[in-house]
Amino acid sequence: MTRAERLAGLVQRRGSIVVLALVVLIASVSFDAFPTIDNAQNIAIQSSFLAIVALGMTFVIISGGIDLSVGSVYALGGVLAAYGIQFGSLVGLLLPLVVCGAIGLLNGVLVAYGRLAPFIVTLATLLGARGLLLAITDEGSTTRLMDREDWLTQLGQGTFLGLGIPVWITIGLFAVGVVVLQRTRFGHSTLAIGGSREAAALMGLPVARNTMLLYVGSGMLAGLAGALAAAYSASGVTIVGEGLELDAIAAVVIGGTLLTGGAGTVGGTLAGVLLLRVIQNVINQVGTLSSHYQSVVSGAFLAVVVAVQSYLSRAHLRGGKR
Amino acid sequence: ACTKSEDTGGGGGSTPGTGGAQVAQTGAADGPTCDLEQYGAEELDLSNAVVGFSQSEKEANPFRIAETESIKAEAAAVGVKNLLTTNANSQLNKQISDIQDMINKGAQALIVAPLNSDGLEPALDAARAKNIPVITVDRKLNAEPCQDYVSFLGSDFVEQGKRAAQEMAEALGNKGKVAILLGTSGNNVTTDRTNGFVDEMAKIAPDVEIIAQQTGEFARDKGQQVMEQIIQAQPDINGVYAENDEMALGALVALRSAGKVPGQDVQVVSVDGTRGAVQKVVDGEMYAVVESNPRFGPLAFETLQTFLSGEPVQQDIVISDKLYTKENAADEVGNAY
Amino acid sequence: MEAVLAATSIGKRFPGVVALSDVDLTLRAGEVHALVGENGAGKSTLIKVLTGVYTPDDGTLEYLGERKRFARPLDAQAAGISTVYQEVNLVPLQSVASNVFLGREPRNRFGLLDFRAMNAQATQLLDSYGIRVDVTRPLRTLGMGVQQMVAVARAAATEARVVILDEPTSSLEPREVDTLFAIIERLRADGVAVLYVSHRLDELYRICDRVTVLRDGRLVHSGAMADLPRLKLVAMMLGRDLEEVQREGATKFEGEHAAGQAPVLAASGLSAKHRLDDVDVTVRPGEIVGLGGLLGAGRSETVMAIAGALPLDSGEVNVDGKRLRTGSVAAAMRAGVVMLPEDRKADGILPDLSVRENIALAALPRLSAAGLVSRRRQDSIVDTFMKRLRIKAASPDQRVGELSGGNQQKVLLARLLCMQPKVLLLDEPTRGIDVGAKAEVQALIDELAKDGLGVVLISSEFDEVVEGSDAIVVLREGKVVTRLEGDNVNEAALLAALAEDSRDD
Amino acid sequence: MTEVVAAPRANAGTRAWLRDNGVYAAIVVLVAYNLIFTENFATMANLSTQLVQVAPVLIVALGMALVIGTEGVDLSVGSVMAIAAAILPLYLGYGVLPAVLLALVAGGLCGALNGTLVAVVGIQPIVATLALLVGGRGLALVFADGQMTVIQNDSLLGLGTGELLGLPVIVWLAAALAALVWLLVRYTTFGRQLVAIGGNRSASALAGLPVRRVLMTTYVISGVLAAVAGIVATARLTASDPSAIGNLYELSAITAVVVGGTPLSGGRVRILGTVAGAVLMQMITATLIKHNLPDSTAQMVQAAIIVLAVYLQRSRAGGGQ
Ligand SMILES: Nc1ncnc2c1ncn2[C@@H]1O[C@H](COP(=O)(O)OP(=O)(O)OP(=O)(O)O)[C@@H](O)[C@H]1O
Ligand SMILES: Nc1ncnc2c1ncn2[C@@H]1O[C@H](COP(=O)(O)OP(=O)(O)OP(=O)(O)O)[C@@H](O)[C@H]1O
Ligand SMILES: [Mg+2]
Ligand SMILES: [Mg+2]
Repeated sequence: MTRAERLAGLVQRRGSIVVLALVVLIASVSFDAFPTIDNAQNIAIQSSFLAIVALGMTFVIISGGIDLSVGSVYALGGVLAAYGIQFGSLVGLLLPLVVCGAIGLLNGVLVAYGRLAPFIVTLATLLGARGLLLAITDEGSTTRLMDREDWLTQLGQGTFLGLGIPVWITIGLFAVGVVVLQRTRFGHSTLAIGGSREAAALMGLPVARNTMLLYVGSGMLAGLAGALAAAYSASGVTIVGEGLELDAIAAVVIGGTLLTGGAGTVGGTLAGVLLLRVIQNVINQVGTLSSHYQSVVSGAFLAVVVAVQSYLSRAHLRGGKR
Repeated sequence: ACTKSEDTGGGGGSTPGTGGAQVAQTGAADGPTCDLEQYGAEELDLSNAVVGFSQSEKEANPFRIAETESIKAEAAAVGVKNLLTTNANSQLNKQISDIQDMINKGAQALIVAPLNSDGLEPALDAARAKNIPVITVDRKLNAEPCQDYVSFLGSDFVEQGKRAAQEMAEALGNKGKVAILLGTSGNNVTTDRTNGFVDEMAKIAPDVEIIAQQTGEFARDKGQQVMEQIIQAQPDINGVYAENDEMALGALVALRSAGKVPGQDVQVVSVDGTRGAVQKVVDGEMYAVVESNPRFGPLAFETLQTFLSGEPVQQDIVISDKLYTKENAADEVGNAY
Repeated sequence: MEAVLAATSIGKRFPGVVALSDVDLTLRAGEVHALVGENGAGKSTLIKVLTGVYTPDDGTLEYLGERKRFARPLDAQAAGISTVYQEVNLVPLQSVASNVFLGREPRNRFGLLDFRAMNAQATQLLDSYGIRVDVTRPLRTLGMGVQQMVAVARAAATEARVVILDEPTSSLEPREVDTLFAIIERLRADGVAVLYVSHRLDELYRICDRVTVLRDGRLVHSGAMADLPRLKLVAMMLGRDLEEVQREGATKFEGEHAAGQAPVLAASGLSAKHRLDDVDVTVRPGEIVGLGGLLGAGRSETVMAIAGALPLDSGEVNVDGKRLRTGSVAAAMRAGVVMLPEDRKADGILPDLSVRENIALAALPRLSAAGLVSRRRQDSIVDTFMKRLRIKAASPDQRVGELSGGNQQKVLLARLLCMQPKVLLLDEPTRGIDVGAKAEVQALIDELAKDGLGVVLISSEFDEVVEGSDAIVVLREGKVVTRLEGDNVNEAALLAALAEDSRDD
Repeated sequence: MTEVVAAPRANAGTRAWLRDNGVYAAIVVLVAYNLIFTENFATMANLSTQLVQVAPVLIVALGMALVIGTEGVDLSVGSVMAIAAAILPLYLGYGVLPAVLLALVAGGLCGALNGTLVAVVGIQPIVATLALLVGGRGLALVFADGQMTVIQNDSLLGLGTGELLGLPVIVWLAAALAALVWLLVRYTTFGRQLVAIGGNRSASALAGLPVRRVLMTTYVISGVLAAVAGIVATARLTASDPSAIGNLYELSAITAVVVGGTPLSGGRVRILGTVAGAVLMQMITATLIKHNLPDSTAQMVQAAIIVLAVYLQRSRAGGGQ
């Protein structure tokens, strides 16, 4: 590889970070209230829940799949945490992980062994998980609260070194995510499966098991994010998570992961999440944009960022294609 | 992915033309109060302050449009230096960050239209940390008044459901089959308006049978579609209770295209008081509309100003709900939003 | 010698097709076993049944003396059967090293992947097989030949008892074939059983000990390679009489074509960064121009550039004296220049569409009026070419993905021919095609040239280039080394031209 | 070489049959269930209601089927419906025709934007169209100033309520569009090229197909059809409601297409299946409402039926992705 190719590759993989840096720079110059410690702390905690969901999504997308159920699973995770905490904090933490993991397992089995298209499978579980949530909350009318003193609640609300504990959890999970994707056979196989599922199978990789585990992981991470968010707001709110899957997908793609699978980075996803959140923060900094224009601006921004990403990544690919 | 609109609010006296400001329910004025000392905030002159308004849903239905407009207009009238507005687009997490962002941007007082009664705790904590007064409008928070927030302005949704039930019972002569078009699942407003209606109906007119409860998601097209299905399955239906005007208007279209004459064959009652629905009462197609007045601006700023100048304010300012019926609709339609 | 793997009475049916019926196969330790047969005879299917890709409908499998049934390729691999399936089957986005070690990457003491070790081992391994590549490069940036060698290296590197190679040489040069055979010799010496599939008969006689011949999914012969004369083998594969086969020669090219005067294709100064450097190619009507070169010499790039599939930095392409807009496949096609891509699977067939649609694809606009496809014209043209190229398919409605490799190739050729081209660019047209079909394709190319088409021919098989071409342009590293013409078109001259550049290595 | 198996094994036969006809079978089962257990089901009025309600989803799904055939997806359809709905009342003053035309043009422009992002810029369809899903509804609300407008125009209302030969005009319109798209896919160069591009884009490009133009056209068609659906929905609602019209239609349309047997991996388009898929999903919704099931149960039942329908139709090669 020539140096130019390497550089192009670097920019492609780090494109989202470059864009993020740019946006942050412009925002800092334009708005006094933007480059403050408080604001940074806010952005960090507000990004953390989406980031955890997007982490699972990154792996699923790298494997060539997609998980649309995460929004509902996230909501379900929160409700379950608030429900389970009455039987003890540990139950409150484990219940969402187990149930959401089970939904992920269902997705995984249907996709990996049933050979069904992930888009439609997870679209179905998006409905199913929401239905389950409504069923256990009396059609959504019961909101269970979480005791503020409980350590599980503190997992959402507490701070450490000025940053919310969910932020630290997110950082930890992403660190693990980086290692798993880059430095383990599991991650390596995931990349291979996304690159060519058929080839991976013929090369003797445990394609089905690996794929299934990815969906389990995605379900559990979404459930965990929901549980943390519930702890953060000390209540298992039933109306959260709608459209979260699209935010997560957008973050992953902005982060430079190919939706067709086979290539992507965990760090890029984090940058993608931060980008989405910074945009929202900037819109609030303006403070007077009507809600209609807010959507228009976010949509346009999404298109621009992804177009820039795609341009950078194609420059990279052009360097090498036979 | 997309969000549903829903509306809530409190009704009150109104003046002609663009409609009137809200009036607090008389008799509620002797409830617990809150003042600066109790809450732990500083005196402040609103004209020269930065005030933040956090809207919960897109301004894409009459209630939200009127609510935001009313706040903006009053802020200008009071001479607020800078009014920050945000919209959570029906996402709870966004509302939390919106409020945090506004605090961070220097908001000195906040008016919040909560998306949900629970779950805003982190945002309230952030305000608490800086002793910023928070007035909540249209939906009551499950939190400690005068501690987590100053006071609440709004109406009683359970009461709205009850009054709708009373109207329906009257319209049907205490006997008949009624379908309920529910709001969005999981929404407090849906729950309260349903419970109020169902409980009251069981009490005052046990012979009124509730034969269907299906969600129309507070949207007109969904209301229409669901109504079309119900009416096929249950052609002998006598009444429709819609939990907002939009669904009621959709249901009217469905009823008419199924060959029913609304107002004669089927009685329709809804909650809201948008101009379109009140007009239908005038036209005799709807039996009654329980009003919800979204014009929180004057009352909210008045409460805020009173509080910030050091005087006590009521913790719960429940607004008196108006009712549009045959008798008054024609006169009042100009006041509807 | 002990039997390592024994399959008995294997049967496999696909909807509408009996791919295998009552086939036996025994592999012994330390032998190289040839599996031959026409395209579609069932060779690849048999391999897939043996290794757990497909479940057999009938029959049993004994491996190391035990009844076994592999449910997945993974199980077969874990049990010690390593396979290179037909068509390069690796992960294109991953690095070369990753591809070699996927699933058994070296790990450090924390259980994490050790990339340094992996890259070093991969480099060393490939080096020992004579392949010098930067192992950190994504695989897809390499030519097909290198990819195929990587696949072989991957299979041979495991501690396997059985190594199965399904047409490993289809993209290899003679030099690479030698390397491969050295690897196979090593495996044989280590007591590994090797199952070897190839349509190149010379190779079989060079390396194989025993042979199994399939025809139409049935076993027709199994025995020692040396006991089976070449002609008999061909006769058995094709199911024809010995005499009939005897009458036909080695390749079906008849050499020397009466070439026209003015070139139909004149490409000059073709340059693309890192890949092509000032390449000139001219072809006269009725002339077959071969492109010679070793792996990565830029032959594929040259034809891609001419066909408009590779953006050029500079250079021009003239057809019948008219300058062509470069970088546009459609423009080249309109001018009558069509290309048969090297990678049939990725760039050629539409596996889920029918034979009919695949053939008519490029010609659709001319088979339709006002945007409506004329089924009648489509059928007639498809019918013509299916007959002319003797495409074996259940019906024109069969999915192309279900056809054997050779027939897929013919479908692609048919697609090009319906365009009534002036210039045919053929990148490895006979790769993976059985002797019978190969002869047919070669004869066809000859015939097309006689009809006045200009042909550019790329082939990894030197005799094919030499016998088929009227002139050979020899490339090295994207540059023209020399152009052989007339009496100079012979294997010795070609080898000399190539040897010249290998000395620079 | 190949031998046609005379009688495929019964088991394989049933499965193959279900794979191709699973949706139709499911519809039959559901109809049978309703005939027995649902009151007032077998009436003309009910038939008409179901068909009218499915019409806008179907119209959107037709475009979606084409896009999915190219191995893409169009998430923006719901927002495009809203844009069309928002534009109508703005120009109704000049007459129905100009207003409808402008709404269609707006739909086409949205499609062109998607097409440009996908075919020219090279963004992956799901994200390219996500941008318009987010931004489009905002735009619709900007056009309409957030307001719902009651439609007074008689010709437009006639589209919503009129009948022809005993069936609503909307149903005829949807049927005609379905037939048109079916012909388009089956008998036109464009349709065949579309399928080819979805099957193998690189091969199609090398075969000289106008890949960009085909992709662009496909997204434009999807946008225009979404606009048609927006107009139809508006006419039926007798009001232009840019905040609600088309909400979540993208998911309904994708579901209809996939349940109807068109693989998300592209290269194959089943229009008849799409019609059946849309009808099936409509029947499910109707059944659930008519039996007054709570939302929770309704959603879980829908999820189960979607999985079942797709499971029955999974392709033999099992191209899971
Ligand atoms: N997945 C499949 N579905 C249906 N038919 C198939 C499938 N795979 C192979 N076939 C059919 O089975 C027969 C045997 O094909 P196979 O690929 O084994 O031939 P082969 O001997 O390897 O040919 P080649 O030399 O061209 O590679 C052919 O008729 C082919 O069309
Ligand atoms: N041995 C090798 N080492 C490194 N790179 C190689 C090697 N062989 C091929 N390549 C790469 O592959 C690229 C394309 O090769 P390509 O396949 O086009 O050449 P070719 O002459 O057509 O050979 P063939 O088609 O027989 O493989 C070259 O640009 C080169 O970078
Ligand atoms: Mg084969
Ligand atoms: Mg080549």
